Amino acid sequence: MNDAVETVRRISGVNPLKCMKCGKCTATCPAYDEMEYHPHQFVDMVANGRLEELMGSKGIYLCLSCFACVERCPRNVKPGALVEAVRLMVIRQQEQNHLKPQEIPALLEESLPQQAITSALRKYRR
Amino acid sequence: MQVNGQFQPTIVAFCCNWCSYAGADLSGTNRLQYPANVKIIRIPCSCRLNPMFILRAFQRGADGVILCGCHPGDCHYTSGNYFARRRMTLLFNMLEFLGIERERTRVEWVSAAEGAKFAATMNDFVATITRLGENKRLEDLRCKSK
Amino acid sequence: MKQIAISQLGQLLDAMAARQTLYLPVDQGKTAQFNRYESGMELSKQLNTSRSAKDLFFPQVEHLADFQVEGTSITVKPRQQQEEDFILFGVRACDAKSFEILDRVFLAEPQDTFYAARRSHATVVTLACGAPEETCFCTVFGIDPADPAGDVTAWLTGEKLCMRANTKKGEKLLAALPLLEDGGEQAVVAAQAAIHAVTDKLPLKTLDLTGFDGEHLMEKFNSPHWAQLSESCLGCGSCTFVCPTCQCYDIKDFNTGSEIQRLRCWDSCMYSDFTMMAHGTNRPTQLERFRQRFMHKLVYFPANNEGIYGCVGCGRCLKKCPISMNIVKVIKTLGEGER
Amino acid sequence: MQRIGVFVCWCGSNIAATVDVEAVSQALSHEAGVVFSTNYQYMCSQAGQEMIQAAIHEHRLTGVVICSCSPRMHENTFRKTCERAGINPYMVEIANIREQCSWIHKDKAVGTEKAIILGRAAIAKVLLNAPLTAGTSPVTKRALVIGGGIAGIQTALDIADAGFEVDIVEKEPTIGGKMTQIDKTFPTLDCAACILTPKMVDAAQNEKIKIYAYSQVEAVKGFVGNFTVTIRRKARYVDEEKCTGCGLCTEKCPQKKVPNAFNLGLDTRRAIYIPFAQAVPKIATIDADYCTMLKTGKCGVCSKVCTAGAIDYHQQDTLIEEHYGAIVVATGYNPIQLDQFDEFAYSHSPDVVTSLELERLMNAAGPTGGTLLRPSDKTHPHTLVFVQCVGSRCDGGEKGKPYCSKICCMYTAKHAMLIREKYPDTEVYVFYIDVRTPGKNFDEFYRRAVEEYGVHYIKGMVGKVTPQNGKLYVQAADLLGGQQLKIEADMVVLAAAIEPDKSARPLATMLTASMDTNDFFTEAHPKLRPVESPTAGIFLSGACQGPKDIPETVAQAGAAASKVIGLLVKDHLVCNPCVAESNELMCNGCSACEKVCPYGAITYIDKEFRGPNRTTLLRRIAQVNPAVCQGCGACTVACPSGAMDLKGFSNGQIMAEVDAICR
Amino acid sequence: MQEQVRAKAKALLESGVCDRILAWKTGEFFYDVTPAVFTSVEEIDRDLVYNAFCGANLSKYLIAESRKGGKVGAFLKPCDTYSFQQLLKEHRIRRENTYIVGVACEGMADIETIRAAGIKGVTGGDFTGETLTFETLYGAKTMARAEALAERCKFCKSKKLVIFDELLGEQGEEQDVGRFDEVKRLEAMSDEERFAFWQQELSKCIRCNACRNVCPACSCEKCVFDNPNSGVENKAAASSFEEQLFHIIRAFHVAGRCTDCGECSRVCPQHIPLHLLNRKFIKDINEIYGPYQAGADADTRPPLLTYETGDPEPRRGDAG
Repeated sequence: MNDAVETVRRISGVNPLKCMKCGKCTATCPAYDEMEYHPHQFVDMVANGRLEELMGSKGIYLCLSCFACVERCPRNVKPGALVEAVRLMVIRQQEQNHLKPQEIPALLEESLPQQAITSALRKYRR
Repeated sequence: MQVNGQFQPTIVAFCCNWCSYAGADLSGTNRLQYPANVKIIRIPCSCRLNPMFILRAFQRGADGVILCGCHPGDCHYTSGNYFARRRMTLLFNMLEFLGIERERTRVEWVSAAEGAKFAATMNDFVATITRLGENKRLEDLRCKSK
Repeated sequence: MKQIAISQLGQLLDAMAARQTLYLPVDQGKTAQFNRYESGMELSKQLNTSRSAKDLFFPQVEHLADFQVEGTSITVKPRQQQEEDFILFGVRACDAKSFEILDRVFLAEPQDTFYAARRSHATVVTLACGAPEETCFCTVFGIDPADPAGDVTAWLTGEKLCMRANTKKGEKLLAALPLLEDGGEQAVVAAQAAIHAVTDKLPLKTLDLTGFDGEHLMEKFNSPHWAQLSESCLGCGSCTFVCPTCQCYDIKDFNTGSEIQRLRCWDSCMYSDFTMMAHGTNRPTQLERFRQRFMHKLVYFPANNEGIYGCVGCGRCLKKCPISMNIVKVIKTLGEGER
Repeated sequence: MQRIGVFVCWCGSNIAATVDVEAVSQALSHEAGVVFSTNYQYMCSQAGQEMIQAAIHEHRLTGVVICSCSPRMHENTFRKTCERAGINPYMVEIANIREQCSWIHKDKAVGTEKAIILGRAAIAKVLLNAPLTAGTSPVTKRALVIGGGIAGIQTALDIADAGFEVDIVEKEPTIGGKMTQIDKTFPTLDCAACILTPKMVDAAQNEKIKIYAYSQVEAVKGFVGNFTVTIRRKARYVDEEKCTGCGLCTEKCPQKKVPNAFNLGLDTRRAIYIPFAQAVPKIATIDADYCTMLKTGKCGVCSKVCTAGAIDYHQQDTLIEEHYGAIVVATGYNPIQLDQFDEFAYSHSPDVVTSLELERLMNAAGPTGGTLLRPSDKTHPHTLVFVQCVGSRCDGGEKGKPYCSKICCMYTAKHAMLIREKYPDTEVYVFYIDVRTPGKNFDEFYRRAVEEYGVHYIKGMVGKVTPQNGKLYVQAADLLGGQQLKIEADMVVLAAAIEPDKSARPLATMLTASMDTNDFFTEAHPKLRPVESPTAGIFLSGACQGPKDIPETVAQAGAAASKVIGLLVKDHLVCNPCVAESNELMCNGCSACEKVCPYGAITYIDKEFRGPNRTTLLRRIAQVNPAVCQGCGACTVACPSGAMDLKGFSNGQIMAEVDAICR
Repeated sequence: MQEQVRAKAKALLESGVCDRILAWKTGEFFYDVTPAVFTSVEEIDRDLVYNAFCGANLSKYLIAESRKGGKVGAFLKPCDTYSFQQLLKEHRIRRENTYIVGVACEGMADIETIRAAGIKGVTGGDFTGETLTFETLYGAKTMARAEALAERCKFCKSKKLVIFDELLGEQGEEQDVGRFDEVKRLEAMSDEERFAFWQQELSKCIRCNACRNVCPACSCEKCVFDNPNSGVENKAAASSFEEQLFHIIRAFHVAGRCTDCGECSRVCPQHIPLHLLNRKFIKDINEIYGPYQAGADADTRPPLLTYETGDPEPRRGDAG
């Protein structure tokens, strides 16, 4: 699991150990009520390697990425960036069953907007 | 110097007693690592550094020479580092004029509180000199025949 | 007598260099210097090299020995001496004569082995002067610039380079150069006549050395003119270091960190620290130093060497002195025919 | 011939863990000049020092090399050790194999090799050392205290008490500093003015103390024992000799709309003012930025009402020069600017105040006469929220300070307690990250606030404060309760971080005293010399060295005073013998060295020399005053002939070190 | 001009203003002029010259001459006056014992340049006018004075006499004729090229010390290179490093003090362009710390003996 923590740290550029547990992120979070884990807990969980719980949490998709926590954090810990990184981790985990470019045409529908097709190609191209 | 076929530069760091030598001590106290290639010579002030010492170091086999002193304005003797700055500016330009790589000489201001900066500076300087290779242009071959 | 077309000079030099290391005057910047020959180098057309040919036998720095200090014991390791034969090409008459003077110093007992080794391994090829200049006064010392000494004498006669062996070494060298063909006697005679036509006009040919001998030593030494002659002397060593006959040196030790190297370096009696001793120097002002240099060349040396002067009239010091004070002005001022 | 002894210290495992000390002492024993080499667990211990002394006697050592910790740590220790054993203390060199070797290298082979090289360099240097004897310089028996807050006052009183003259320079019109603005003091809750003003009066009345209020240090020259300080006495436009402090002018001045700095702008004062009733010296001052007379030439009311005739609109700044033996820095602190903390709405609502502003709002002499009223509508607040650590403990960047401001936890507990006591109908919330209460009776004080006064201490931070409809909506986290709180508050009090006074940085430059990255003055040793600057003769008192509460400040002020007294009782100081020296035989008399000397230590004389052939020569030569020279070495490089050299750091010694390192 | 100089020299002696006159003395071939002290009108009439070969800078002689007692009159060319003033600034000359006659200068000829142009065997001639005429072993030759000028005179920084008691001829002006062009050319080269250039040049050095001994700035009572205790003393360069060391340290020691009189390059028997080292320092000083001309005045602090708090940092090689 340490590897995963290391990956989150690398993706986010954040050292969760800098957190002094003041809770200003949580105090400032507009999505507080919706999220299962609150920003300060989130940081603590990353620091303690509790990534599986986080990756399984719906909360990571409820974060608005408003970055208020990032802005307010006195220690430059950037909880929002950690949430983002955990989301990315989930996406990477899904790599095994991701789409291959050649599979995409069959999935296309007339009604799909052009942008979606382009972004799908960008996203799933390896 | 070549050690096991790998170039190991010899670096002489002249550090003023009041800021940079204390900064170097602090980087030790904080257990911040930098390569052993760096050997420090304590001088009272950066203005004590005579260009002859720099040339002497190159003659005797140094691959890089760095002068560390108090930040401008912080000199223990008020003005020493300002004089040192002028002297080194002109000397380094002259060495470059003679075709000697500018990277081999450097001045860095390191305060007594900047242990981390000292270590980072030394890491960077050693990396620069390692990349640059052995000092060939200001060497005295007599001092290299061992 | 042998000869070869000038156009083939390069091939001849290549052939010589193929046999032995070859040194010859080449242009380096504005000046000519004796350099180790590499194919393609051209023989300098200048009358004289900036430094003299003595460098090849008595280099400015001679590495004599090494010392190793281990605890309290010292080991001395002598340095290797010259072991290979070499050719010194293009030496002018004055420089060739200077070897004779240096030999009297370095080959006298106790012999200087470093110098002796170089002398014995060298084949000297001299070259007659094409166009002597106003500073030349070798004729005053009985030197004929049209017929220099050496193991081989050479002349440039317009179209040809003519060569004559004077010694066994010289014969051996010429014999080993199949490029050479016989002949050239006539051209050499003509060339010599042309040179003499110039030497007859040389302004310094009448320099009068009367009175410069051991008998007049004290008179010359005590001359009141030294003060005025030496007053503008800078005390540099340029005259000494371009001089083909100056032979003073100092011993210097250099600690490399792993050993101590003993070096013999040229020194100049014009220097304020020349022969500096614990008590100081015995020539405290530039007057004494200046006097020493010229007394040595013009009085002491001939007094001890059957009248041979320590000067060959090459004129380098005339050209090189920063303030144009030189041996000619000294001779004229101190001589019998002084103004 | 030198006989060198080498002593390699293990420093327990500090050195021995990454340096093979046995190999080092072995290798160094073969160096030229070395006759004895050994290693020991703790060279600086009694046993270690005795070992060195025994070796000096037994092996007739002439010089000693100690491979140990930094010379900044124990050079003096070992010099004294050797001096007691009969060799000159300057025949000792330290090879720094701890801070600059064992502590930075992990590989033992690497560390050992480097330690050997550093040892060699020290041996090469000591072989060229010469015995040095220190000279002496006289001490001016007068001290200067810069800053007239509680730190400066206490230091001055203590120095004066020992019988030495001392001057206080205070940039404000009155001494007293921040403490005059504080209402009550923790943990005893006694009134600040009641304990401070008597001290201010003591200082004013003490005949050994001279107060230069409304003055600033302009320039500092000289060195320990011999400082010359230029003081700028700013124009008050009031004759200090004549003003009786009656205050009539401050009532009659028609310019009423001047923000009152003493009350942090919470109310206004006149253009001519006395900061507060107990000001010392109690002399009026005209604020030139607001005075109509000074700005337009029309008015002159104060002059008309002044019966003493003290008003002088033409007064100019004056510069005076004084001589001191010691200087104490007591420049204090200020709360930081809160522009960077928009989330707390400090700039948007007058009801968001700093703790210092709250002090004024609660002070009987303050703008509200001691009744706690909201600045916006002067009503009684019912809900107060305190936010801790505003700008303290921040990481990186321009936003906030990385350090703990130390005093906030305690004064917030004090404020909360006082409010609850005086207004039991208020609810007080304190949002904290940690409550830090080390100090005598401190934690008890904090617990009383919680247990007896019912202050709500909530672990968590305030995320934002939104002013709306005369209320302050506070959104905060309750981390232990696991909820996000939304509190409707009447007032929010911010515990702003404190920072050194802005005047400290230029002062440090003048004094050549070093500062840390936060502009706090650096102490000579963080533990062992906490009230001295590394620059000799400069002492530190109060918050200029780091955040401090009043008891700590007073303690340090006393400590600084005792250090000053220790210096001033000496008639002479022993000088550093590592000073420049000119070889008169080589000196050209060109004046280059004089031009780079920061101390004016070099003078020239014409001296007759013996020339060649019994002549004499008159030559201009440089002479160094060893009492004035501080040994920087600037002159040695300016000197082209090399006539100027530095004892203890000579050209030869440094080049020998270079050779040994590069060998 | 020569007649004016002679007349002035004689007048100074005869009126008793000066006890002796420092000027230039003719030589064997008229171009080999030597600095000399004249004490009689007869000597002046016979030997004193002021022609295109009076390149020698007489200011340095005044260090010793001004201490001998009595008053010495000296003729100084514009560039010599800069050196003189710099020496005064460094307290090396006793001004009260000197009487300075500033003489205008049209630029001095260089015999090596003339020889290089093919005029060899010069035995005499007329060197006072715009065109120099030569008598040689190989016939009569002429050359324009402008072409025969020494390098330093082609790039003359100033024809202004900055200090004198009396003036002969017209006062001149400072001028900008691109004296740093050659330095710039070298600066534009790569490190490798510059290194090769200086290796080639400095390897010719024979350590005769002519450059040092003629240099008015190098007037140390004892030079570090002659002082066995200095750590850098040596008699001859035993390695290429020692060649570099001597010239770097010498240039550094005169940095900010060198007036760019060019004597070092004039006297070098090996024709090493030593003045370029000094000019490099002068150029850098001008560019980094503002224009400074050593010897131009008596008061300005030399650039290495002062500082500004806002001086730029030494440029870093790795650009970051």
